[in-house]
Amino acid sequence: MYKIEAIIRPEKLQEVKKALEEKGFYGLTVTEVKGRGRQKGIKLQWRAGEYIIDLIEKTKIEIVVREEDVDELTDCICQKASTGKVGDGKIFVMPVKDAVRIRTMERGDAALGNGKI
Amino acid sequence: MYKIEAIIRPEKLQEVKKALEEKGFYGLTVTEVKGRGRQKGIKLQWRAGEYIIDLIEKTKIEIVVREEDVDELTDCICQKASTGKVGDGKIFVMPVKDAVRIRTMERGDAALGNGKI
Amino acid sequence: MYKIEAIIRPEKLQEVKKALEEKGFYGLTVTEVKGRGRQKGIKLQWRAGEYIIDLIEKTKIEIVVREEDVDELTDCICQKASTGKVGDGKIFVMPVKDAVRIRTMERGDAALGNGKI
Amino acid sequence: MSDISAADTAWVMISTAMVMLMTPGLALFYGGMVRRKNILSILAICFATLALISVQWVLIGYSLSFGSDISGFIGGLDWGLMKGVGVEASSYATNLPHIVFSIFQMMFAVITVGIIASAFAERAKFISFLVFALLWTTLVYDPLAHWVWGGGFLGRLGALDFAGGLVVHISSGISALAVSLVIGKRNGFREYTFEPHNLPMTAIGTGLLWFGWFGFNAGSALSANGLAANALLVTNTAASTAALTWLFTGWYMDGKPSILGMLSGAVAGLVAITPAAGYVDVSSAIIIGFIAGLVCYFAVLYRSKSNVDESLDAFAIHCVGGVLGALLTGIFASSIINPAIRGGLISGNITQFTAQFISVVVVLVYAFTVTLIIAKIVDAIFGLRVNEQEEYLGMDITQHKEKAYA
Amino acid sequence: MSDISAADTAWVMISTAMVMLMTPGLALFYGGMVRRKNILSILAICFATLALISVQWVLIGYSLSFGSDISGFIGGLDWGLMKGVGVEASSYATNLPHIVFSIFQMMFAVITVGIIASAFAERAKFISFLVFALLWTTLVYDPLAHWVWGGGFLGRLGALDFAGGLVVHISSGISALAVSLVIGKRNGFREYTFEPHNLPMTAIGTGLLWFGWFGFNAGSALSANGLAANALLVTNTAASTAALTWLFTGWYMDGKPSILGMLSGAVAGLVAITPAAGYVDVSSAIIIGFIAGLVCYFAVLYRSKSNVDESLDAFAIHCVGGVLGALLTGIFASSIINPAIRGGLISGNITQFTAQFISVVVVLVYAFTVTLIIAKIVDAIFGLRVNEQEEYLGMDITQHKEKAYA
Amino acid sequence: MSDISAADTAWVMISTAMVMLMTPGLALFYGGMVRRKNILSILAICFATLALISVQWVLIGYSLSFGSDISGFIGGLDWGLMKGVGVEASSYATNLPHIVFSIFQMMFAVITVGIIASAFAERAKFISFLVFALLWTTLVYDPLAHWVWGGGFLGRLGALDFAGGLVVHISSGISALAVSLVIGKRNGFREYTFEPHNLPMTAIGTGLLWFGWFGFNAGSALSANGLAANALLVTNTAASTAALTWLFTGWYMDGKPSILGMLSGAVAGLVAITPAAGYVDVSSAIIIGFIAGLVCYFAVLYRSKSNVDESLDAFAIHCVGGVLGALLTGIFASSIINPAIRGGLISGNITQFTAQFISVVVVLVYAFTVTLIIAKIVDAIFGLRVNEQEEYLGMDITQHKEKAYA
Ligand SMILES: Nc1ncnc2c1ncn2[C@@H]1O[C@H](COP(=O)(O)OP(=O)(O)O)[C@@H](O)[C@H]1O
Ligand SMILES: Nc1ncnc2c1ncn2[C@@H]1O[C@H](COP(=O)(O)OP(=O)(O)O)[C@@H](O)[C@H]1O
Ligand SMILES: Nc1ncnc2c1ncn2[C@@H]1O[C@H](COP(=O)(O)OP(=O)(O)O)[C@@H](O)[C@H]1O
Repeated sequence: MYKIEAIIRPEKLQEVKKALEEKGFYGLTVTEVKGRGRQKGIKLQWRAGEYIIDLIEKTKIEIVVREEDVDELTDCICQKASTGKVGDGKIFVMPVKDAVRIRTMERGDAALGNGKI
Repeated sequence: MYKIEAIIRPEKLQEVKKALEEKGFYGLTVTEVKGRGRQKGIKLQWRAGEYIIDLIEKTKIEIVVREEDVDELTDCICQKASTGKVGDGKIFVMPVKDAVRIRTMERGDAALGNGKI
Repeated sequence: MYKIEAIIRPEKLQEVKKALEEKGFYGLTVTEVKGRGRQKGIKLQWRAGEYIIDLIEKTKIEIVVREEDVDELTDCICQKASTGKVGDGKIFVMPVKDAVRIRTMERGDAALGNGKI
Repeated sequence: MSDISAADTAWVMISTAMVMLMTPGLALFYGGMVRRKNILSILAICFATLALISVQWVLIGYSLSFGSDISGFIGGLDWGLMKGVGVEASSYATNLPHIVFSIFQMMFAVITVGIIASAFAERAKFISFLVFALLWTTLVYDPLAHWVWGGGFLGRLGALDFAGGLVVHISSGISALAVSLVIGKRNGFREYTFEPHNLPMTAIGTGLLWFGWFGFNAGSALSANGLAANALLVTNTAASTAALTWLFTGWYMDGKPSILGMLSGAVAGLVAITPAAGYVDVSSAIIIGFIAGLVCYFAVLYRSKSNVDESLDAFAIHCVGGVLGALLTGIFASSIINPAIRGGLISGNITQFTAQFISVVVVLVYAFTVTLIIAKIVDAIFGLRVNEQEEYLGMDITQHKEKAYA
Repeated sequence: MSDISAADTAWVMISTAMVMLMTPGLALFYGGMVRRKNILSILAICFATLALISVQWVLIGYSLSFGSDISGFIGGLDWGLMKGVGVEASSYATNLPHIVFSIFQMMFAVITVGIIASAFAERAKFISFLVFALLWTTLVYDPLAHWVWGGGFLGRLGALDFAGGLVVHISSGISALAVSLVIGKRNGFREYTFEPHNLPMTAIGTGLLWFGWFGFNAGSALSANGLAANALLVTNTAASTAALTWLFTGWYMDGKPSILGMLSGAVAGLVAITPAAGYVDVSSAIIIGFIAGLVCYFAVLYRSKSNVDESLDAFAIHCVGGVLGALLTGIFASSIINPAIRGGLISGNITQFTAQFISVVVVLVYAFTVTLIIAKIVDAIFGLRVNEQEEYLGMDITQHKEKAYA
Repeated sequence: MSDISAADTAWVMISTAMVMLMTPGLALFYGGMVRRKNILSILAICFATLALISVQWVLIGYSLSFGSDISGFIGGLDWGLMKGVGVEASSYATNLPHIVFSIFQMMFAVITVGIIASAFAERAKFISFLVFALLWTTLVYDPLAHWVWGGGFLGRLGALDFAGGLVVHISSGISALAVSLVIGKRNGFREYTFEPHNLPMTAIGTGLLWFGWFGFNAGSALSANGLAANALLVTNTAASTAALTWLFTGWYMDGKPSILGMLSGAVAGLVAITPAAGYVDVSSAIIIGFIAGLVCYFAVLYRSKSNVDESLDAFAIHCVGGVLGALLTGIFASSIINPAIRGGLISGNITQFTAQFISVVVVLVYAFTVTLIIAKIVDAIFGLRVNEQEEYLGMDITQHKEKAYA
């Protein structure tokens, strides 16, 4: 099992989600994050001083899938989330040892509820 | 070392936290997330268009523990976080190579401050 | 590749970010989290009952880097994020199998855009 | 238009606007206390109340409340659709264009329904609330307003209710209790805590309520005179005293001074001084504020430990505070402040106290009973409550397909 | 100072304050609907409008609008810097200190520019907005105010515009459309949805607007009398009716009752009753509110399906609502409500309707054309719009170097 | 009651309500600038001020300030608990019920303490603030109000202070500085930035302040007349000019137009025009606004680079703005605007300027010294400040056991 962690533009979330759904991948977790990549920072000012904003709002999607689904999914996400401009984001793939469905205590692939299972 | 990543119902957080505490697991990190699982989506409408809400608010708990504590903890979380209804959530277990306590720069199990150490 | 997950004090974020930048590590993702460590909880009260607050606001920084950069980075973060008091936080290091730059679909180290590459 | 005073007209028009603002204020006051997923539905309920009761009032409500008396129980429909309600003065206020009196009263009908709305928080079907609101204002508010202010039997009995302790607060508070009994507890009640999602919103709401209440109470003098000024002073004094009393009581009991407590205390004081504002002096206002702050604190404490999920404590604050105010008016009313009356217990006039007591009981019984019936009927026909899944997802999405915060 | 009435002075001063509060109210109303990254820029635009137009008004605006008439088209500069505008009454209101009339009118100029501001939402350069606002108020608002209220040709034609259907709402609504055509669509328009970031903020804004509108419409009677009272009543009635109409129409069409819909409906009703408030009775107000709620609902629906990104629907609500109101005034105006007029179509006076119709067309054409020209010129010189990268990052950071929420 | 004017009564009552609303407005203005973990404590401090000072005022404050003069320094206690303060007029305003004058003044006492509250932001013990507030209002505010307005020596000297430049703004601003010196810097000051947690909240607060300030300044005419109208006009003009001045100055200095700057500028303008509102014309208001915007901008800049953590800049805005206003009144005051005075420097009356200057110095010295002593005493007995751990966790949790946002 692997966890796919995709950091994308917030406005691309709907599209990515829909594409995943169509491929049968319902289960996912979404977090609002901020990220810094290739962009330069922007200085912000307020009455008592100044600070630098180089963190842009991004959306993180986490999907745990079986090993064999990883490539299909990363491709799918790349395709949907890409605009071709700096700031499109990154995907990271991480090993997962086990998954548990809390409701039923099922373990392993059966717990994922994702993909062709 | 493993990281236990549990995605649970927000209203179960207090209970789970308390149970972990009683077992001696104080250290944990909590993130507000949104998730999609088995539920169907809901269409939302506003003046300038419509969008689909299929993301329900969830709470993610991350706990890094020694390998030998993993099973005890996942069982404990399952028990406390379960209502038996769709939406109870998932637990993922991921390998962790190392841990560092920033204050002291201790490394490894000693840095966790969790479990029977 | 490894993911460095550092949970630090929010007010240390600027400093840490700046230090990373100076070392050439631009890419990072930031999440607002809450955490419990060694501190005791605080009971909160409102008109219809009471609840316990033991979760303090923290900031999570995630940086994916090549294996050879891990030690340099964890040291750097420890140094900048530390105040010497309880609550300084933790760093966890996790294996990452692969990285993809969404815009270009580059994979592996080249996708990181971090460190001496 | 001989006796019409432009100054009084200006004062009551601005008071009308201020009382109007109380309903959005109430929406914020309540809205801050609900969970994030239900905030829009509270706002929707309150704004819909403003729109709906405004229309009901011009169609029939004003006439039912203040139209020509029918055996002391209800007004006739002669003023339906505001027919005959024009720029000439009415017998209710010979110094004001009739329209001014009627629209000032309208805002009281609106806010009263707004207070009950809290009992529907976080679990009611929107449609059912609308039907309930329409029935309630027609069958409970309009008669009560008539009984006390419109020439009905409680007024004739001599009941004093300056700005609506009986008509507004007791009636809405006890009705909120009745509704909460029919609609039932929220899922998870006493299992896990419901954290208020935005207390600063509750604070803004309290600020607007306090502001509007000056129009509510001092406007009820229907004239820009010393009586109005006294009402303004005692209103502010009772609110302040009650806020401090609740603050310190809670501090003593819980160990910490709660801002939600202080805000609740202010509202409790405002409620309790409402029936008394035109009859008591500033020392009495301090006593009334003190008692209201103390008693309502314990009423809320008791309610929150009970098994009744009257979620935003309209009963414990508005009904309990209103009862206190109505009875204390019977004690502290003074003919020095208001020469038109004979005074209360303290002036040796036991009749006044009896009149107050009887009125309180009558309003409690009538409002509770009729509300229970209305709620049961609406429940039977429309279902008062959403299903468990909808309640879990929240009213905003399931009732309104909207999300409060992106 | 013989005829000056202290009561009327008090009433119009407080009305002034209430209309002033509408601009912050508008800022919140709009602010809740934009994305989180652009909220400060909307607030900045609205507060800057308040400051800028206030200064323009005392310098030249008042004089251009209400100064000595120059061939029916514009006022002279004799009252520049408020010279000669003092505590004595003016011919515009013999019962008020001249200052009071002028500052009451000032707030109308302010809010009008505030309404157009919405067309700049989420993509305009701040500097360009400021320049535009200054030109617009001078070249569009001031002439229009003069034509209708300041002794100009539309007023002489007999056009009725009690509180600003023509001068405020049509002019700003149609201008917002013109601006949106020049400034162009937001990036991502119709590609992904723009969720309103804080609907409770929009609700607070609506509450303040509703409150302020009482000063806007009832204050426009310039006297604390029955006419003001009638304006208050019909304003509240039309707002309520329109809110309910939109709520139920949307409910029927979309399947769910939207709170944003209800709030928009309230504003639509308030807009439509604005020109009529001093001329129609409560039954007409219900009809006007109903039509406004219904038509503006479909106007917004149609606009949102069109390719025009008039982002916050100032056109569909203020222009459409204003046109409805102006024409319906020509139908429902009644000499019973206002003896100073002859009445509308329904009283058999077709001239009134014609006057209304002509005025509507004149205002539409003039405002649209001149706005288009101003917008093009500002665009050519300063660039109306930020670049794509800045739009992506949001106005708050890129235009103001500030972040709304930490 | 022969001379009492209903119109003036209405005007001052509504002004009272508007000034009352300024304290919640101030709470929001400040609340938006603090960190998320401390927002409730700011709200708690401001609402507690409203409650506490209201009660102090009716008990002794009014009498100390306006009661029978004791050698020019303080009022007697004859009006304690409002004894003798009734519906008849007082010598302070023969056109108003005495109660109206006293409650209007009450709201000034409240807001003044609210301004100082900002110096306690994010680090004070709640109990210590309450004790401080009670001592301060009794030992600083009440005497100063007496000196200037209550028949005391500064009034007799001829000092002009229309609505409270000396009594309200200088006194509170300089006292905030004194408090901040005693209480010390927040942890992390100049180490890391404190981002304002909710600037839209600050904007709402500014809107309410601006609105309320019309009551503050125009209400201070104590009559609905041309003088009030002039005050309204110059207030709005100075606020607008100062907002623009600060906006553009900051734009020039920092490269970007800051909305917080514009809002701060508006407040600075409102402060500076406060003492002058009843004495200057609109051109002078523009100059006063311009100077206030410019000077207060640099005062804030300087303060923020200094080592003094006067966290929300009550000193740099209220004290500096108040001093400017008081002195500029001595320059621009005009007997054309207010026939009751002889005019300022510009009318060739150097005495007026001297009187202003002396008053400023007296108020600065007195308020600073006494506040320092009070703060030290409260610090010694209760400890002004929470411990480091508590400060880190935030006031909301540690002082009030409450969380602002769920
Ligand atoms: N090495 C990294 N570790 C963690 N997150 C990263 C890393 N590099 C980029 N990110 C995340 O990805 C987002 C997009 O990165 P960016 O460099 O702008 O994309 P691109 O490489 O397509 O130009 C960043 O905002 C950040 O959240
Ligand atoms: N494959 C997955 N990868 C990541 N997160 C998931 C996955 N499946 C489920 N989740 C998370 O778990 C939550 C609960 O899932 P759900 O399917 O409703 O639970 P259950 O399996 O008990 O019915 C989701 O809201 C989502 O956040
Ligand atoms: N075992 C753990 N798993 C996950 N997060 C942890 C763990 N231990 C600590 N944390 C996170 O680190 C933060 C700081 O921990 P704390 O114990 O206060 O630091 P320190 O060890 O320096 O005293 C916590 O708030 C929590 O978010």
